[in-house]
Order: sequence, then structure tokens, then C-alpha cells
Amino acid sequence: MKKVLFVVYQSPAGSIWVNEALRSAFGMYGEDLEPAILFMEDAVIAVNKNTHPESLGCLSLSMSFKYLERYGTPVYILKEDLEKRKIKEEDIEPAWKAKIITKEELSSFVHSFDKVIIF
Amino acid sequence: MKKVLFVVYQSPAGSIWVNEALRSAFGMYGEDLEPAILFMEDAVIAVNKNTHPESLGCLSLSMSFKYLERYGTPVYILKEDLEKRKIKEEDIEPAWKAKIITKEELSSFVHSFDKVIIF
Amino acid sequence: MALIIIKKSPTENISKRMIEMAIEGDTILFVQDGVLHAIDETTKDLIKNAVSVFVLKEDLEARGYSEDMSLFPCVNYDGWIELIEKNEKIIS
Amino acid sequence: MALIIIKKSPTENISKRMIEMAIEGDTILFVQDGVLHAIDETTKDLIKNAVSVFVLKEDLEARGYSEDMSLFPCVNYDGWIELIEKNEKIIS
Amino acid sequence: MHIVIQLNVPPYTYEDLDTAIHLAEAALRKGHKVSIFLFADSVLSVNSKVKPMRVDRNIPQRMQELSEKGVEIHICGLCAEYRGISSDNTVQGPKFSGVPEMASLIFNADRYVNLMP
Amino acid sequence: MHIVIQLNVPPYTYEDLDTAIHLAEAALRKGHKVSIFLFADSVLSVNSKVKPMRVDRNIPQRMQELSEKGVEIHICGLCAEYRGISSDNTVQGPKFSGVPEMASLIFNADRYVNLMP
Repeated sequence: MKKVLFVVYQSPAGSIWVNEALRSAFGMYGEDLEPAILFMEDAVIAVNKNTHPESLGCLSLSMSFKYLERYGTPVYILKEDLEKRKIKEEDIEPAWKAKIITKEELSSFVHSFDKVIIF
Repeated sequence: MKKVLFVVYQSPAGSIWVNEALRSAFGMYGEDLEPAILFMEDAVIAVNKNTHPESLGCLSLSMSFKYLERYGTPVYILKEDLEKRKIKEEDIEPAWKAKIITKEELSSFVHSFDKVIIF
Repeated sequence: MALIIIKKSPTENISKRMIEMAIEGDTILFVQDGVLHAIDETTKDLIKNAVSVFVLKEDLEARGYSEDMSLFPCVNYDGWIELIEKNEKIIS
Repeated sequence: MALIIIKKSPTENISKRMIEMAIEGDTILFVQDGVLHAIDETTKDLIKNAVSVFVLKEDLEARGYSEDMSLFPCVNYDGWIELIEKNEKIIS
Repeated sequence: MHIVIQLNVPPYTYEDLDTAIHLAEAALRKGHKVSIFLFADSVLSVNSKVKPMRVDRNIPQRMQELSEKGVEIHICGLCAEYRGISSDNTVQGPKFSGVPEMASLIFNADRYVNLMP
Repeated sequence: MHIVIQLNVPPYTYEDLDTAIHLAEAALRKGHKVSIFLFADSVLSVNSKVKPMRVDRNIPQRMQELSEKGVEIHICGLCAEYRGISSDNTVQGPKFSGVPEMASLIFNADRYVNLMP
């Protein structure tokens, strides 16, 4: 079973990449692949329950997040990036069981995957 | 006579913005407008005579630069950005009579224009 | 007096360079991912005296932040238009 | 062992974050505006021990720099393919 | 007042078209004249062949509606040719122009707002 | 070896298509099988209606030539619909696919190179 990490780093309200990375990740279940998502830099804004791009008329994140829960895709979030953007752990949807990793763990974490695709 | 400053900040080999900003600037001569160009950040790479995006198969800067000389459009370049990217004054085409401005002068410089458009 | 509209995130250098362009009497408006400057204390160090700073409420809230988390006062789109009306010189 | 391909300029945070992802035995290849890391001494401080670093010659030269100005050795497109052949794990 | 908004990046991928639509509507409500200049990849926002998902907004349609409300929409012609956009596949309203019209807008309009790339 | 290159940003505006074309050609010269996966705005690179200036390269034509040389070019279908791209306006060779094909390429190919947005 190959493990594939999708990394998102751009803001979820200013750009489509969070939705596109999640959509790509879910596609992996059609093969013998095990996807996971890492939110870093501005993309951590996506994990805040209060974030609503649809209030700008943009595409909502809710459809992607519904599938995230349904599939139980593992979610990882970079601690320092959350802190810098003032997002607290209680702002994150508990159903995701997101794992918070530190900057120090980042390099060994990304190396635990067979493929790493950055969006 | 309204003065219009076109600021470019992105790399001329990785993106089209230097060519697009120059093309826009030349269009100003059709009206009673006085254009000027400021190169800052990675865009300063464009002023280096040794830069050749066409060697990658990309659109050359030479057509834009030919018009720059023909029209005598004023060219300004940020000193600190040149230095950071190891570009020497002798690497710059002398025919442009480019003026090198410092980071400290930047804010008063941009305020000497009626319109400032950043590409 | 100019209105400087900043749409880029603090993760991109150019956004800081645009903040530094402001002089006394200018107004800075943070929009799009530029609103992230408004929840980052280091932004204050970049802003000169007598520069007014505003944040587009819609873009701030869409990114999960309430007005009281912002270091600077908010305006809505109508307020943005008012800033445009007031400033003939726009840097953006 | 992984090949990390970095295409973004030092003006964007993510490029530094990708340099930090490298561990012993990894190879970093700078391409596109990423080659600007190769003329910036501060890059060396970000690179860990036993990480190999290469620069795509075509992208470096197109931006006005000769090979001898680069802090790291160059490869051409054929060399890039060789790095791809050698590294099953690619971070990009 | 005549307010111009210049756009440079592609619709959907980034937020600029959405920002511009909201800003134009706010300006119209206040009685201003609004023009939009579509430059570089932003010309894709008036492509009539765009088919967004049902749950998503239809940006080309929103642009046509803005045009019906009196917003003048200019398409940079050379940018359009580079992106396969012609009169065959644009929504009704926007017109093809170019850098001379950009100059004319900069010269004649009261305000020029650029959303940089 | 089977090498896949994924692209995400628009042609001409940024360098990625040029990078990918050079890289694909180098891989072909070494006898590798090459596939290109066009995602997001990179789907514009196979638009047959693109008309670049004469002094500039014709990227859609270059893509068709790559395809003739045996490079498999995949277009993300949903991305294409969002950008007005359909079988009516694509060069010959590339085929419409989607995320399932992306998964299949990731699973089956030897190498997967992404040029991030």
C-alpha cells in the first residue's frame, strides 16, 4: 500500500488549492493508495471552523470536509503555522481527529510517505 | 500631464509580467500620460544584460527593451534588490540611463506619481 | 496622500514592501489574504506614524477571524468605495 | 532518500520551508525561480549536513547567472532526469 | 465618479474576480460609473463556455449581469488571443480592446484600482 | 521507466509548461515513457484556439507534438469544464480524464513529478 501525502500551503479563501488537493486525495481510494493531508502555511486557515469562503461567494469547503469525515482521511496540521495565525485547537473540527505536528517533526513526517505532492 | 508608474516585482524568466508591464507602459504615449517603470524584487533580474528567457523557449524581453530605448521611457531600479541578486551596475544596458533608487527613497519616489500600477 | 491596497499574504515579500511604501497621511487597506497582516503583531512595526490602516471585513471574516481579533479597524465594501472616493492616488 | 524539487523564489516562504524538509541523504534541485537560492549565501544556513544540492543550469543562465556564480553545482535537463531515476521518492 | 478596476489573474483559481464583482456592485449602489479592464489570465472570466459545478457561482454569467447593469467591461485583445478567447466564446456585453483603451481609462477615469497579479 | 509530470498553472503566464516540455523531451531521449497530467489552469495549454504572437512559441502545438512522440497527455475533465475547454477546442492527442486517472498514474508509474502551483 503506497502512502501519498497531499500538502496544501495556500489560503483556502484566496485560492482553490485546498479544495483541489482534497478532491485529488479522495481519488486515491480508487487505487490501493493511502492518502493523507498536511495543512501548512496559510492553508491552516482552512481547518478553522469559522472559515467560510462561501461568504465571499466562493466555493465552500464543506463538500470536501464532508468527504474527509466520511473517508476518515488522516489530517495533519503544522503547529507553528496554526499559532502564527492564532488558530486554537478547539477551532478545529473534532471529528477529523487531526494530528498536530511540529516544525521539527516536519522533515521526518514527509519522509514517511512514498509520494509527496504539494499544492 | 499625469505621471503613471508601472512597478514590476516578479521574475522575468518565470513569468510574463515584465513584458506585460512594459507593453502597458508604452500604451500610455497614446494619451497625455507620462509612463515610467520601476523594477523591484525578482524583477530586477530583467535589467541584467545576461538575462535571456528566450533560451528557455520563452518570449524574449528584447522587443520590449527596443521600445524602451526608442521611447526613452524612464527606468528606475531598486538598489538593494539589485545587490541582493548580485547584479552590478555595469550589467545594465547603458542606453536606458536607468536611475538606481534606494529602499529609503522608495516611498517618496512612488508618491511622485499620479497613478501606481503594480504587476 | 495615497490609498495603498494590499492583497498579498505576509508569506510573500511584496506585501511587506508595499506596507513600507506608505508615508504620513496615507491609508493602507488590507484585502484578500492581505488581511492576515491584521492578525500578526509584527505588522505594527512596519507601519509608520500617521498612516491609517483598515481591513476588509468580508475577507477577514471569510478566513475565520472576527473583527475584534483584528489589530486595525474594519470596513466593508461600501467603506472601501469611500476610501477610493477620498484618495485620488491609488497604489495597488 | 528523496529528491526535493524547489521552483519558487526565495521571496516566497514556502521555498524555505521546502529546503527545511530535506534530511540526510536527500537531494535538493533548484529549478525556475528557485535557482535564485543558489546566488544567495543565506541558503547555505538552511541546508542540513549530507544533503546534496543541484541547480538547473538552463534556468540559472536564463536569469543572467553563469555557473561559476552558483553556490551549488549545476545539472542540465538530462541531469534532472538522472536525479529522477535515482530517487523513487519525489517531494514537489 | 468613474472608477476602473483592472484584473490580472484567472477566475476561480484566485479570489480577484469575486472581489471585483463585489466592489463594482458597491460602487454602482453609490451611483458611480464602473469599468473593468480584463488583463492577462483574467480574460477567462468572460468565457461563455465555462461550466462550473452547480453548487458554485457562474462567474461569466455574473460578468454579463454586471455589464447589463452598465459596467463597461474591456477585454485585452492580445491577452484573449493567447487564451483562446474570441467573440465566439464570450458572454454578451464585454468588448475587445487593448492597451490604448487602458491608457484612455487611466487618463479619463477618476480612479484606477489594480488588483495586482 | 514511466515518469509522470503534473502541471497546475496557466501556460505563457508562468514557465511551467516550458519546463515540462523540456523535461519530457529529455526523458524521451533517455528512452523513458512519459505522461503529463494537466490540472487546474494548466489545461489551457492544449487549447487549439490559442493564437500566440509570431515571435512566440506555440505551446498547444508543442503539446500536440509531444503527444505524437508518444507522451500520454491527460486533461482533468472538471478543470477543463471550469475553463471552457472541451473536445471542440483541444489539440489532437490529449485525452480527458480526471482524478481516478491521477490515482492510477500515481499507483502505476515509477516516478511522479509535480510542478506545484
